[in-house]
Amino acid sequence: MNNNDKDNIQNKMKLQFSNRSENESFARVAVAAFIAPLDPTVEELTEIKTAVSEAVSNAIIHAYGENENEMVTVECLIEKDRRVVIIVTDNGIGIEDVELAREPLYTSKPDEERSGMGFTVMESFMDKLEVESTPGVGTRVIMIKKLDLAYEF
Amino acid sequence: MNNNDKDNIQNKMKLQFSNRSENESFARVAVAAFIAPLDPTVEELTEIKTAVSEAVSNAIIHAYGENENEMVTVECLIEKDRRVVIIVTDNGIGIEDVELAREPLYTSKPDEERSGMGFTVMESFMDKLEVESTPGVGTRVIMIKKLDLAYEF
Amino acid sequence: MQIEFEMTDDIMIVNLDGELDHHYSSVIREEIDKTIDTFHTKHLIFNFEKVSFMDSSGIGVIMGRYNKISQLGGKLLITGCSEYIDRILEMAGIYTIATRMKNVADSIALIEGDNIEKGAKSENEQ
Amino acid sequence: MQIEFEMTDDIMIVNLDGELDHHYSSVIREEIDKTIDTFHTKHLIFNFEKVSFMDSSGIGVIMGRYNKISQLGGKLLITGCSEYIDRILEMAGIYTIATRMKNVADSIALIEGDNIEKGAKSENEQ
Ligand SMILES: Nc1ncnc2c1ncn2[C@@H]1O[C@H](COP(=O)(O)OP(=O)(O)O)[C@@H](O)[C@H]1O
Ligand SMILES: Nc1ncnc2c1ncn2[C@@H]1O[C@H](COP(=O)(O)OP(=O)(O)O)[C@@H](O)[C@H]1O
Repeated sequence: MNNNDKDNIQNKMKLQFSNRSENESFARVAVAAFIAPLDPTVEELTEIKTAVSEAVSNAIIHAYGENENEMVTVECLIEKDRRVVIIVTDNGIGIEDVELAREPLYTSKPDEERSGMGFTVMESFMDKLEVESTPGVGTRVIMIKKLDLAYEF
Repeated sequence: MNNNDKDNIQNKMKLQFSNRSENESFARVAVAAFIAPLDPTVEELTEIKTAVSEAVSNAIIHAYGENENEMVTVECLIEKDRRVVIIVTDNGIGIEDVELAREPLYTSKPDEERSGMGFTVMESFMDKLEVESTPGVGTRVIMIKKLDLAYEF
Repeated sequence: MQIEFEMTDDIMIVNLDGELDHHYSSVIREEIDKTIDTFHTKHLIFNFEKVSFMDSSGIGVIMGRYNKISQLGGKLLITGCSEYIDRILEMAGIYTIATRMKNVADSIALIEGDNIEKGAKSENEQ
Repeated sequence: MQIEFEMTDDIMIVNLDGELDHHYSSVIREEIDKTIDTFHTKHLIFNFEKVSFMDSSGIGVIMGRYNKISQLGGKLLITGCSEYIDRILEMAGIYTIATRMKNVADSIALIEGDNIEKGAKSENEQ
């Protein structure tokens, strides 16, 4: 991150929590509360909460298996011009073939009734989705959404 | 923290955010969402949110002055037997005389209409309050509350 | 997330209430399957009217129930979705296997109308 | 946090709505002081009925307004507090400088009753 990026950032937070599925709802509520001062529309808020839920669930389901001692990280940056950047990171098993993983309906866990639509939902609900992953090291999902201008009365 | 403590912990999270007053509400919503699976009473939730608000406001007002580049940390541990531990940490100016600071109505900022009741409220709303502070290094506020048993139907 | 079942003949209405994510999906799944088995349900109506949040875990729940119900020759109907739950279901192609309905009453009518039609047909065939 | 003012003679009712913390307290403070000055308010009634959250920042807001109002010989009344806001105000001894009232109507009656009494008295003295 260069200095230029730093000047861009207006507010930021970083959240780390145990790898437990009950924290999925915690993560999306926390992100929603963090961006609340931007006064997002209900639609924007729902889209962001859904995308966060997808990325965090993936870390919990795929990255670490059932190991509850591991931690999931969610960062949120509010940049100039109402740009919201959300970064979800795990130090789990990683993804061998990111391109394949991002394909709609691809899942490595059909037996657990995963639909393979997680990345597709993130992509559709956010403006931009980047997935960086190294097998055995971990996965980082970066999502960006520019909020509409709030109406000032 | 020894191994015994570690086994006690059922769920934990760590939250870091910019030293901005709009994050006060974010911090208390996040803590409330984190402990929601314990099904606390409305009263317990209100008391915890108020205590978090006091500790976080103190970091923002007293520890760093107006420097928004600094970060405030809130940790929350859920331990066995519904014990909730909340730790608010800053790397700010610290407190010279903790005993004096904890006295009801003592404030170093009466001109900003601070009431000096922050620590008193934390103490009254939580079961236990510990304040560790080193001038020039920072302050750590540890608050503990044991939630009542939830009724199971 | 809360779940409530209503039975009408061989139709089961699944009323979901709250947030449907990965955390709750396994419980929801089990509850529905158990109830299908107990009541020998043929058709399933998912009522999403009170679902305030859903991510792609909901797709898996619906797909899995479709597989179960369709083996028994039953139908799967979905009603009460908010705009964005609809978008998620559409993305996954759920409406190619399940019918989207306006409300529960219409859903029941469709299934029972079908039954009558089929009955009439088989009568005609006699 | 939203704020709304109602005027009745020299009484100003401050209706607060939302969460009163350090972040909002400075705006709230300014708004109230500006409005007191503009309308030459003498008495102040704080209505907390719609305040869903308050921490000790609220104490500072009330204390500061008391200092301003009492210089003008006015009274400060507080109404509509939830149980735990009451606990915070009690801890700080706010009810030694302000009167806790059941509702806004009673608060106005108390202030106006005072005025009448005083008026009657001065008539007697003549
Ligand atoms: N954080 C992660 N760590 C390891 N593998 C992952 C992670 N996220 C996604 N994957 C892989 O990518 C696949 C596709 O993910 P996704 O589109 O979210 O669908 P689903 O979660 O329903 O399987 C997953 O099945 C999994 O194999
Ligand atoms: N995190 C902190 N860093 C530095 N000083 C602090 C911190 N928290 C509290 N203090 C000191 O302790 C005093 C009392 O705090 P408190 O009881 O919360 O009252 P208030 O915030 O209204 O002043 C403060 O006025 C300040 O001087």
